[in-house]
Amino acid sequence: MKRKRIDLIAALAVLIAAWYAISLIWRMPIIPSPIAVFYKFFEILPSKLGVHALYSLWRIAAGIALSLVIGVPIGLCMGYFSEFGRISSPVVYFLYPIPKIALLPVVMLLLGLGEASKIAMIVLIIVFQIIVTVRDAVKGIPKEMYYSLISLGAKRGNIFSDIIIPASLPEVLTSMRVGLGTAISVLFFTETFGTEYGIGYFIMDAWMRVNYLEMYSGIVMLSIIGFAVFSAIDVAEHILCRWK
Amino acid sequence: MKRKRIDLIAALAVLIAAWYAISLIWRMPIIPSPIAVFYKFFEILPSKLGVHALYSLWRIAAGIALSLVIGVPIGLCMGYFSEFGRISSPVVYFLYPIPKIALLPVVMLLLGLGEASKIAMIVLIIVFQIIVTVRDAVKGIPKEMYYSLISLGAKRGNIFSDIIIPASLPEVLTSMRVGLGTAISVLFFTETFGTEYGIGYFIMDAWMRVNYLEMYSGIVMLSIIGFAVFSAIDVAEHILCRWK
Amino acid sequence: MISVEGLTVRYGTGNGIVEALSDFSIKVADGDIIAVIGPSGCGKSTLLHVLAGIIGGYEGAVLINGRPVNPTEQRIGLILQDYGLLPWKTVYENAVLGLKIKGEASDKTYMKYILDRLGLVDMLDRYPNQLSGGQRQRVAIARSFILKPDLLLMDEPFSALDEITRESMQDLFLDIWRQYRVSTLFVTHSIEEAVYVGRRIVVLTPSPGRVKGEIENPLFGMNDLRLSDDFYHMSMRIRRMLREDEENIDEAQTH
Amino acid sequence: MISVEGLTVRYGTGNGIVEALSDFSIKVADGDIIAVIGPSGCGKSTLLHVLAGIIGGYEGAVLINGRPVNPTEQRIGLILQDYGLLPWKTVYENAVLGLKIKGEASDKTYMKYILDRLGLVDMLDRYPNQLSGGQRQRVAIARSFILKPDLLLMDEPFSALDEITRESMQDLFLDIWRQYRVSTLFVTHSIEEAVYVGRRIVVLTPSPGRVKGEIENPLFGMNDLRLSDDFYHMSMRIRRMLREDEENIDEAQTH
Amino acid sequence: SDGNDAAMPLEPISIGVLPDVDSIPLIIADKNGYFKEEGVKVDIQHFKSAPDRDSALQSGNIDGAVSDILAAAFANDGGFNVKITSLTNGMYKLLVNKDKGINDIQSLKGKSIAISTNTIIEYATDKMLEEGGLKPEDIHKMAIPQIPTRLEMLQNGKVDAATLPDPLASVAVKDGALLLNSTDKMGINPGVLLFAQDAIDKKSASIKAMYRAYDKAVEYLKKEPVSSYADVLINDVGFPEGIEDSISLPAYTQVALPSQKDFDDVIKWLTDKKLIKNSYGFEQLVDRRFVK
Ligand SMILES: Nc1ncnc2c1ncn2[C@@H]1O[C@H](COP(=O)(O)OP(=O)(O)OP(=O)(O)O)[C@@H](O)[C@H]1O
Ligand SMILES: Nc1ncnc2c1ncn2[C@@H]1O[C@H](COP(=O)(O)OP(=O)(O)OP(=O)(O)O)[C@@H](O)[C@H]1O
Ligand SMILES: [Mg+2]
Ligand SMILES: [Mg+2]
Repeated sequence: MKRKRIDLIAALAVLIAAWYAISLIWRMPIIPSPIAVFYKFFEILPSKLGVHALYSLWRIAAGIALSLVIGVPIGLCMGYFSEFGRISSPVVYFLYPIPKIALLPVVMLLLGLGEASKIAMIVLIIVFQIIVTVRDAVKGIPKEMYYSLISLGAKRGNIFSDIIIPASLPEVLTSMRVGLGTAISVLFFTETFGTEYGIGYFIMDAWMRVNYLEMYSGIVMLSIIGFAVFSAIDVAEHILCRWK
Repeated sequence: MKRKRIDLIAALAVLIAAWYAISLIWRMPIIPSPIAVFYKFFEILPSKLGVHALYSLWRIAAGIALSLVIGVPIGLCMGYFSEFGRISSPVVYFLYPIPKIALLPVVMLLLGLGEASKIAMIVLIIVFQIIVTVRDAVKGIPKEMYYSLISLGAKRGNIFSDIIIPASLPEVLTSMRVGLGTAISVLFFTETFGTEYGIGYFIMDAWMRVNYLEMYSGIVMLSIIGFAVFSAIDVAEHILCRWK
Repeated sequence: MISVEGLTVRYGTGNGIVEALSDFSIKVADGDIIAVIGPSGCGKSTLLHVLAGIIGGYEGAVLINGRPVNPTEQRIGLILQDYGLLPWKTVYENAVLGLKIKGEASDKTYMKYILDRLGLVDMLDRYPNQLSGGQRQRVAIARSFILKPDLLLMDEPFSALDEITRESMQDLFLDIWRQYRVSTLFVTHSIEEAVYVGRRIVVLTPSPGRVKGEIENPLFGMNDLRLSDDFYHMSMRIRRMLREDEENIDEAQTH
Repeated sequence: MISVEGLTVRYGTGNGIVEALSDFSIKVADGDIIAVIGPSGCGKSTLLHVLAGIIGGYEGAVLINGRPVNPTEQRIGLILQDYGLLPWKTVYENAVLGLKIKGEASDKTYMKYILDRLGLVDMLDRYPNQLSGGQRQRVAIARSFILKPDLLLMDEPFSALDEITRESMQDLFLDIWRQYRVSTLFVTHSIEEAVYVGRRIVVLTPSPGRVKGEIENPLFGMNDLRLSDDFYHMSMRIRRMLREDEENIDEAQTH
Repeated sequence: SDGNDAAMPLEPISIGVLPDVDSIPLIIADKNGYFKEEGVKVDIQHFKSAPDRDSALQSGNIDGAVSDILAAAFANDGGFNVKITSLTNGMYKLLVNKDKGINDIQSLKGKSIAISTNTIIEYATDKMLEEGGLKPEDIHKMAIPQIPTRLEMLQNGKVDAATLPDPLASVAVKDGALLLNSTDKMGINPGVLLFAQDAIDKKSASIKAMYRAYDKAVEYLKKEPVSSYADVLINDVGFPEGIEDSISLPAYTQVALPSQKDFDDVIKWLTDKKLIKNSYGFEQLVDRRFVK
């Protein structure tokens, strides 16, 4: 715990020092100094940034949760049932590269301008990342792992709950980490419509207004949110994969 | 091989049928019928789409290749050297959530409006996905795997080449698959400036012109590109992971 | 009653096909114990995998009580050569896995008795990667015994145990067998063990495995085997069977 | 000369610490073979792991030729209990791994000789998951022999082999030892094997392992051991050593 | 023009444009070779969105841009020294979905309107609402920054109204949307050409030459029918095909400064909404040297 805190402080120090150095070298409003940004950050945190952050956090959480609920079972089945995997892999290979941004109008027509379509956009993008990662994880389970359960005449339910899920849990968590980063990027084209709340909106708006201090404050906020969720996933891994 | 072709045809049939059904139900220009789109697709394929596709393919390939060159070694080291991993993980956790779109001005400042900044944007986004996936893969190698090499007094080079790299190769390929999908999304905000070529540009341009047939032709093209690269990765896996 | 008739099993490798069992036939009467002994790589594990329903693609007829192999119907206790423990389950969870899968409550007294006799009671909360080799093997034994199977398939079940522990395990096995009369195929590398626990002993040829010979074993369950002359003769007979082929093969290779 | 003085090794588990070896001391003269025998879980593998440089955090002094354990300087041939093969390397690649790591060209004749005596020549292109248990173990043996090590650490190296193969492996080992006089720690579960291959035999107590007794073995390398009276007495002596503790512990547990 | 120009080749300049009507004179000047005639190389950089264009300007990749007074004020407020050098002719149209039964601004009360917030679109919307007697609070504003998406939402009735620039405004009208008002009808015109101060200082001769070509293009646009340059609109500006029949282009004017009133209105709007910290006077942001 204590060592973790030291690592964290070291990491922060390195990051901020690097940023500061760059800002000194370039001396342009595009790259403001971290000091000015942190000043701004704390100035607007209670009045604005906090609310925006909560909105984004809720959308990210809902998006990831829904993607897991949809993607993990599909990925598990694609990895385990080789027939199903063989037929559905090409479907995923065709659908995943479809640029979801281009589908934004369709999603908005179907789900309106509210929360539903924002979360749907997050899901549309990261669900494929989860499917692919989980599928590959299940495919990587050595076949010997199944022998005990086969010889016990285990039903599919048990094969999933006792082998496939625990064996692929680390990769599910990896896919959550990757998905988190992606979900945050997605905020930039989902929080710009139909809302005036969310860090995505906040940053885009600040950018439009050429207010780089506010824009960077928003970026710092996202960075903190991301770090917090990543750390939470690490803790979850620690608890869930005790056997490692 | 033959079975693969049947799966592919089945997948295509399902996808096109679903699309057709939706287009019939909605009957809106924003969801054109697949027949009209394919007609358009083949009409513009030789004259326009082909060239755009080649540009995008090159950017995707360069972006992924560069990301692998940067991300895989970092991920491997973060997974293997626990000290380094502990210190650099928070750095990744802070940097990964930073919305790379918002860094566009900085990237433009450093690299201009040409190819360099387009590829840099792709790298900036997917390199973190690769780092995280590869790091987690290396962390997941059971410690017993190292025993033989330790007892042989293997140097780090051998531990990497004989254990860490082959053991994490499947996950590197997974991260390439995930990165591919992401790289394609990134095209939409990198191919919209400083170029008049690329599928990202083509789709955006068609969209701005409200030319949904062309827009969907571009989406189909991306889908095909994606499928082709995914299949190439599958073939690579087959060759590289023969032992599985 | 287990009947294996003309079983042939092949594995595909990158460059060619390996025949692991070739026209192999064997019968196990209800409540019998067959010790299977044969050179390394002759197909013993393959045979057990077929009987446990793990390998599906084979030639020949494999019937358990006149019906094809089906682990959901039959109650098969399998001790795998590499133990087959699930790394994310504790010793306890691994030991009771059979009952969990069958959806049955555990007979607590019996379970405790088994875990105790196997010396596992102190480590029920540990994970397999925190055990020694022999301890892992004992967990696998515990799992198959706690299941109270109808058919016990043991693949070198005591190979990782020291001689003293091994002997007490053999006795435990025979105790259980006497009580429940479970039909058993017992793969072993030790001739002594085969003679001690096998009511019949089947000797296999080197790869691809066929039945080389079958011996009714009058010495089954006899204590202090080593001291008896009968054991010496029996053991010599088995060794001769095992060796013959080796020499044949050696010759075949040289000529 | 290997000297282990007051070695104590502990493992941390989720709930508590396991002491695997406790104040353990042993000396191996250059070119000697020590057979290590002890109950399952007593710390034999742990000892080998310490000597091979795998386990670093221990108490006590462990010196090889007066210097601390360092596998880059020392040439250690280790046969792991679970074989330690790399799944992505073929049999051949696994067998010559030691030489590859040491950056040396292989002595082709010697390598061929070893692979031939181990019966692996027909499967050099296969991957470990396409082998039987005994075949895997033989690959591990091949690797350590081909390395021509200064120090050989064998953890139940023949446990997965049938008796005939095992005997020819024992002879192969002794042949090699006679030629190269490699200092060896030979962990085994078989008393007969310990007596056959061990110039000295060290018996360990149950967990946590300590030295229970050390026996100079006049029967080392003697053929047809079983027929000799001396073997019977020796074997009884070892069994008694092994059992004593068990009984003590049993008593300790009951009282 | 001064004699220096002939002696020394002019430095090239680059200008960022969006696919809108404001940019047409520049693109026509390029297509018809007017820049070449004036001896200046003008690199027209096409962007698909305002943030891209602004980023390119702020990172020094382009010298100037077809933009608006708001962007000029924002940039200066954010520490970027850019100057307005002339107005451009554009228009923003307030449209309603044909099925909503809305025929005038007043009946928009309580309805939803799609805009992009804190932009010239919102400014134009507020102005048009104000003229119709509504306050900004009377109407439900929905942010939809992407113009084609805004169009789609309008046409499918997901919003009641929308403010759109051309050419998509014309597409909407063609597909049945009703035009309630537009900035050109109201005589407001906040579109401008702006340049980085750096470019103004170093490349003023080039900018002057560019403006001469611009005037030629305006002449051309005034006398030619749309059909004679429709292909340029479609191929080079990025207008939808078949638009030539329905589009109404603004009345392009020779190089001129934006009106003081437009300027002050915009600044007031921005300061009222607290979108900028400083208030700017006309002279602070406008460079008069390129307009005769
Ligand atoms: N990673 C670990 N964590 C916790 N305890 C462990 C771990 N590895 C081994 N142990 C314990 O340490 C003791 C010694 O283990 P070790 O593997 O050295 O035994 P061994 O003598 O080789 O036994 P066997 O003959 O069964 O292989 C055992 O009681 C075992 O349970
Ligand atoms: N997956 C596989 N692919 C190819 N060949 C295999 C595979 N599994 C086993 N074999 C081969 O089949 C033969 C029989 O293997 P099996 O594991 O049944 O032998 P075994 O009698 O159990 O040997 P051991 O006593 O060494 O465990 C061996 O020659 C082995 O090399
Ligand atoms: Mg076997
Ligand atoms: Mg051990």
